[in-house]
Amino acid sequence: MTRLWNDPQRFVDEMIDGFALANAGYVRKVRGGVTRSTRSPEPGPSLVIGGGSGHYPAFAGLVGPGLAHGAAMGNLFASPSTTQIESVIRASDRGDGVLLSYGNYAGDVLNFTAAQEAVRADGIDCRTVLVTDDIFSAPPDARDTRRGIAGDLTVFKIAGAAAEEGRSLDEVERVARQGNERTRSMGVAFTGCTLPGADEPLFSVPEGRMAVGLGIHGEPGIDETDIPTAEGLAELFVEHLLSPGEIPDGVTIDGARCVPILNGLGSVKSEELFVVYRSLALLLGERGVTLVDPQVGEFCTSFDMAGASLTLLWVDDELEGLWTAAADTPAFRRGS
Amino acid sequence: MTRLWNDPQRFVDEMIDGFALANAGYVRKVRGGVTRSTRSPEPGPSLVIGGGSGHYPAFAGLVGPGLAHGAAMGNLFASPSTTQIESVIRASDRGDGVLLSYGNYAGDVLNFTAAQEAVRADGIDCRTVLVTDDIFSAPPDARDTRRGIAGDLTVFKIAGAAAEEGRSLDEVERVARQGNERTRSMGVAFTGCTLPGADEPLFSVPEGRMAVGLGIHGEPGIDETDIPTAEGLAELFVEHLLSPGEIPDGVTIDGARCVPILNGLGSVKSEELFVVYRSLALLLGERGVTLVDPQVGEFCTSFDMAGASLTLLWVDDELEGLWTAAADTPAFRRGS
Amino acid sequence: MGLGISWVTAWVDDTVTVVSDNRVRLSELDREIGDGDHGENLDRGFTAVKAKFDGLAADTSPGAALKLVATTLISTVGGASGPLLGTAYLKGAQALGDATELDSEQLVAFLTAARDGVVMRGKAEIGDKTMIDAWTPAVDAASAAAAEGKSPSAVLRAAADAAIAGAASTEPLVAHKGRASYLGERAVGHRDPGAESSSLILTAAADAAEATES
Amino acid sequence: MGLGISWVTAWVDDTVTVVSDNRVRLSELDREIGDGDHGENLDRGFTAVKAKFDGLAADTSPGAALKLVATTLISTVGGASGPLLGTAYLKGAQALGDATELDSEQLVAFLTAARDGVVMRGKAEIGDKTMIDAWTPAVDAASAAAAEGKSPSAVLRAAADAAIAGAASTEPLVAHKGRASYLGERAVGHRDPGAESSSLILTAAADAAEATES
Ligand SMILES: Nc1ncnc2c1ncn2[C@@H]1O[C@H](COP(=O)(O)OP(=O)(O)O)[C@@H](O)[C@H]1O
Ligand SMILES: Nc1ncnc2c1ncn2[C@@H]1O[C@H](COP(=O)(O)OP(=O)(O)O)[C@@H](O)[C@H]1O
Ligand SMILES: [Mg+2]
Ligand SMILES: [Mg+2]
Ligand SMILES: [Mg+2]
Ligand SMILES: [Mg+2]
Repeated sequence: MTRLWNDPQRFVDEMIDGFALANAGYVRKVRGGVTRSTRSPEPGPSLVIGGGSGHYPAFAGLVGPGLAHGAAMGNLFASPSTTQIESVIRASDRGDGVLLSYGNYAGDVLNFTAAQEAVRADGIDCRTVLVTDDIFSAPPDARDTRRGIAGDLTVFKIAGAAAEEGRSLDEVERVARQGNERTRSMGVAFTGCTLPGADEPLFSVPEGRMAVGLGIHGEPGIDETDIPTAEGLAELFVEHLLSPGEIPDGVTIDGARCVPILNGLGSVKSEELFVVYRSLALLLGERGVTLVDPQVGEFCTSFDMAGASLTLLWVDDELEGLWTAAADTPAFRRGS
Repeated sequence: MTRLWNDPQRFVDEMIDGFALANAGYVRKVRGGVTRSTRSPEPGPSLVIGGGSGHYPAFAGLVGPGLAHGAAMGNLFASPSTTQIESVIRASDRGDGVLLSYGNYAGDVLNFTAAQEAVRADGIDCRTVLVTDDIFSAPPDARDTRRGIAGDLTVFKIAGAAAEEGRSLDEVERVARQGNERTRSMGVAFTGCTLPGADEPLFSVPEGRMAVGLGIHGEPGIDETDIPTAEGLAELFVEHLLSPGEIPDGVTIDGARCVPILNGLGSVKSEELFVVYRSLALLLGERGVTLVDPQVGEFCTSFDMAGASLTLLWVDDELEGLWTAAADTPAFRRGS
Repeated sequence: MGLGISWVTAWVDDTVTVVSDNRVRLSELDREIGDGDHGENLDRGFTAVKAKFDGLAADTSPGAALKLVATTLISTVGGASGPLLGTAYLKGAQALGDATELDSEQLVAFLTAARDGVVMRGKAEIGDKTMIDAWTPAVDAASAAAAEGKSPSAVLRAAADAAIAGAASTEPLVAHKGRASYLGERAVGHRDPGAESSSLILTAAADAAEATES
Repeated sequence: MGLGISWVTAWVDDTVTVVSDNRVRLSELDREIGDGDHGENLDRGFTAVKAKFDGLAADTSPGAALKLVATTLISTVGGASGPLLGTAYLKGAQALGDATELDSEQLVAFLTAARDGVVMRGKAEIGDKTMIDAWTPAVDAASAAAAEGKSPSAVLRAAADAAIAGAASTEPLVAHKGRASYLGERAVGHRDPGAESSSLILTAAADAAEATES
């Protein structure tokens, strides 16, 4: 439940103000979102990400050296408008083209595509790599219609690192696409979340039950079960994410290297995630998977929804290097 | 509400296992908690922190270069036992003495003091700086009896940075004490939290009401009001933390430099915190305070309690330098 | 007896009211098979349109006024419905050129171009459980009515009634576009919120035309 | 007719039972003016003590057995009650030396040393609303009973009854030590959980003595 706001209508504007004030070293507010506060002197392609608000640290928390150049910030759980995206693209462009990357949702696709068309008309080389990691949103043979959830982070990080290295837009686009090819996620939830000023949660799960495969905007889950133990949840994640149809081309489970991202959606706390992670590490280890640089925490939330997701990024040498490269943003920092 | 666990009795053990597995680059599990996984080659004093579990990233998330050397991890909301603390001290000692720092709670004081006596008997120079930042837990003239809440972070960070610089134990102790002198916090909450396997929350706040001045273990608040707007909460924080009795010796509000830490206790999300921060920045700016390196997020939680606290660290040049020095831990990272 | 700028402003006023009155219900429909914000999205958009219209010059052409609706929706709504409806108004407005009085044929051209704009952006077909299931029957009914020589307001009423039936027709469907498409069979039995809101908007158009004509 | 190792083991057994039976109630008391874990803290500690006692040699001295209680509590409980009760058992055990049968005077010495250990660690005075409000009356009553020549079990019963009254006496008090001290007047009307648990533990000592003697 959201409690702290002044006027629900002004919530997102005031949130962006506060975010930009608290992170003035990283970001600068522009119409429709934020861009980096410091422009790097070298030219190169820019990475613009974005989507609805309410998923912090996605998207604005990921703007900074080694990651995104700008983030378009929509209303709560609503895609930014075409005009907002266009404005962020223009503010982030460094003259060598722009890669747009965001989760595959109808609203975002419509608005980002319209914005892309508008800036292309002005000669900006603007491309798109959609994130389609949520295995519960379509069968493997319709992978490109899947929606994007916490796997956003892997694609953004890979693209951002490549841009930071000074690679060309072609290259940044290629590795981002490869990152998305290699990323799979699934989520579960125990409660819905209530937006500022709303009387009711966006959806609800019966007490003691767990929705399986739900989206990060309160889109209903595909299935419902009793709440499992922490170990049971780890087994469920591994069973689905290691099912044959979900192993990317070129990957053999036994001997593979994989970055696990165990993501809390809002009210499931780190302590619980660590208990789940313990079982995950055991189960994946038993299958011969080497876990690289695990991430346990909040990376793509759904306000205060109680839930969790697991993302697996199956790395090759190139992707591992890009994933582990330095980054310095409000919410994602790592040394080189 | 906590949902993900296997056996409530094993919760903390499994949490520590998972935490250490996910952060093997940073920490090594020892009896009673964790220490850094890499010992720095140079000698120097060590900083050992700790307390009950359930406050992540306090305390284990703060172990790493530039911050703590070890963290004793008690049961949920219960001080670690004397034996556990002693074990972590011994594992973290580098031969030049140990500073213990933790929040002032009877159980922690008793156990840390007993452990301190035990290691001193073996010739380890072991000192203590208690954190006493919570202004609602005792009047200003009994400041040293106050309990410690999110202000832990400022004291730990300052002491850890001083130790990293290679300062002596005397010096590390002095700056830690100075950090605590200059730190004030207050907290509010909207709901209690429910520990793994418990049927009921530790405490509860009536719907639509806010407990003021409560502790981070579900200790009841001192006062209760209606839930204010985000701006109203910012005003409440500023009114209390800038009241004359709470301004540290040597500080004049107008012209002062201050690090604000707006901390979510668990279920209040970043978006809401940013809206509150916006008002805080305005209000403190109006009073002539220059805000340095603001922190908005989760630093000392209370499981999934819905609540927030504001900590102010009134810096001088030395403290500012120590606060902004580089650190690299599982949950607190910053470049130099 | 064509429809002029006073019809457009009356249509906008009626839309603002009907969207605000149905805000909760539309979000409720969206909660069942989407993300529960459709009412808020439209309400935000049309509130902004209303503010823009407050300063509208009395001699603005219908096409220019409808273009203002379009750009306002595009810049304020976000979500899928923003660019879709925005494009509908934009393409519809372009079809009107500088005309000051709209006859039945021009209204059919407006509705057709609007629907085509939604298809161009959203690629939905009839039966995909989207707002197209309201728009396409509306366009067909409007053409038929115009071919029969009906008045502008009667053409709009035919469109509105067909849109209402079209919105109802989405209930038994599985969705192939938008958020609901991730739900498979679970979407069956729920009405598409975008089709429902389009039927409300087109009904407002007919209501405004009848009020303006009389 | 002194009390030997069988009394100590019976006391531990009874304590395990009574702590487990009162776990929820003790945490409830702690929830009102503390952090709601006192029952769990003691239950964890005495469950560990029980496990250690399972392998205890039959010829262990009471002092050695009570020292095992102490070290187990210190290493497993945490919280304020761990080191306090642990120190109570530790100092009490030291006062017993190698004695195998404890007479009334030795029991008074045990209780006095235990209480002094709690004070040494916790610095609480009578009236501070802590377990000391149970322990100090218990020590006083035990000395008086021993001075009157009462049997070991009667001495322990006198201590237990005084501890029960002492625990009840904490209700009207403001707290000056422990978490409840942050509450000021809000602590008034609530019984101190540590005083309550100490009265239960001392009652278990008396029960065990009566059962052992008979
Ligand atoms: N590709 C599409 N073509 C036509 N209409 C669509 C398409 N995708 C979504 N819609 C319509 O948009 C409506 C949802 O709008 P809204 O809730 O405002 O946006 P969002 O789904 O981004 O939250 C759906 O009910 C549907 O009618
Ligand atoms: N300084 C002290 N001296 C004596 N007893 C104390 C002191 N501080 C706390 N206590 C006792 O400890 C009890 C609380 O124990 P417990 O709940 O297990 O630990 P914690 O307070 O750390 O959660 C209190 O009810 C009180 O009787
Ligand atoms: Mg939406
Ligand atoms: Mg406790
Ligand atoms: Mg929607
Ligand atoms: Mg307690």
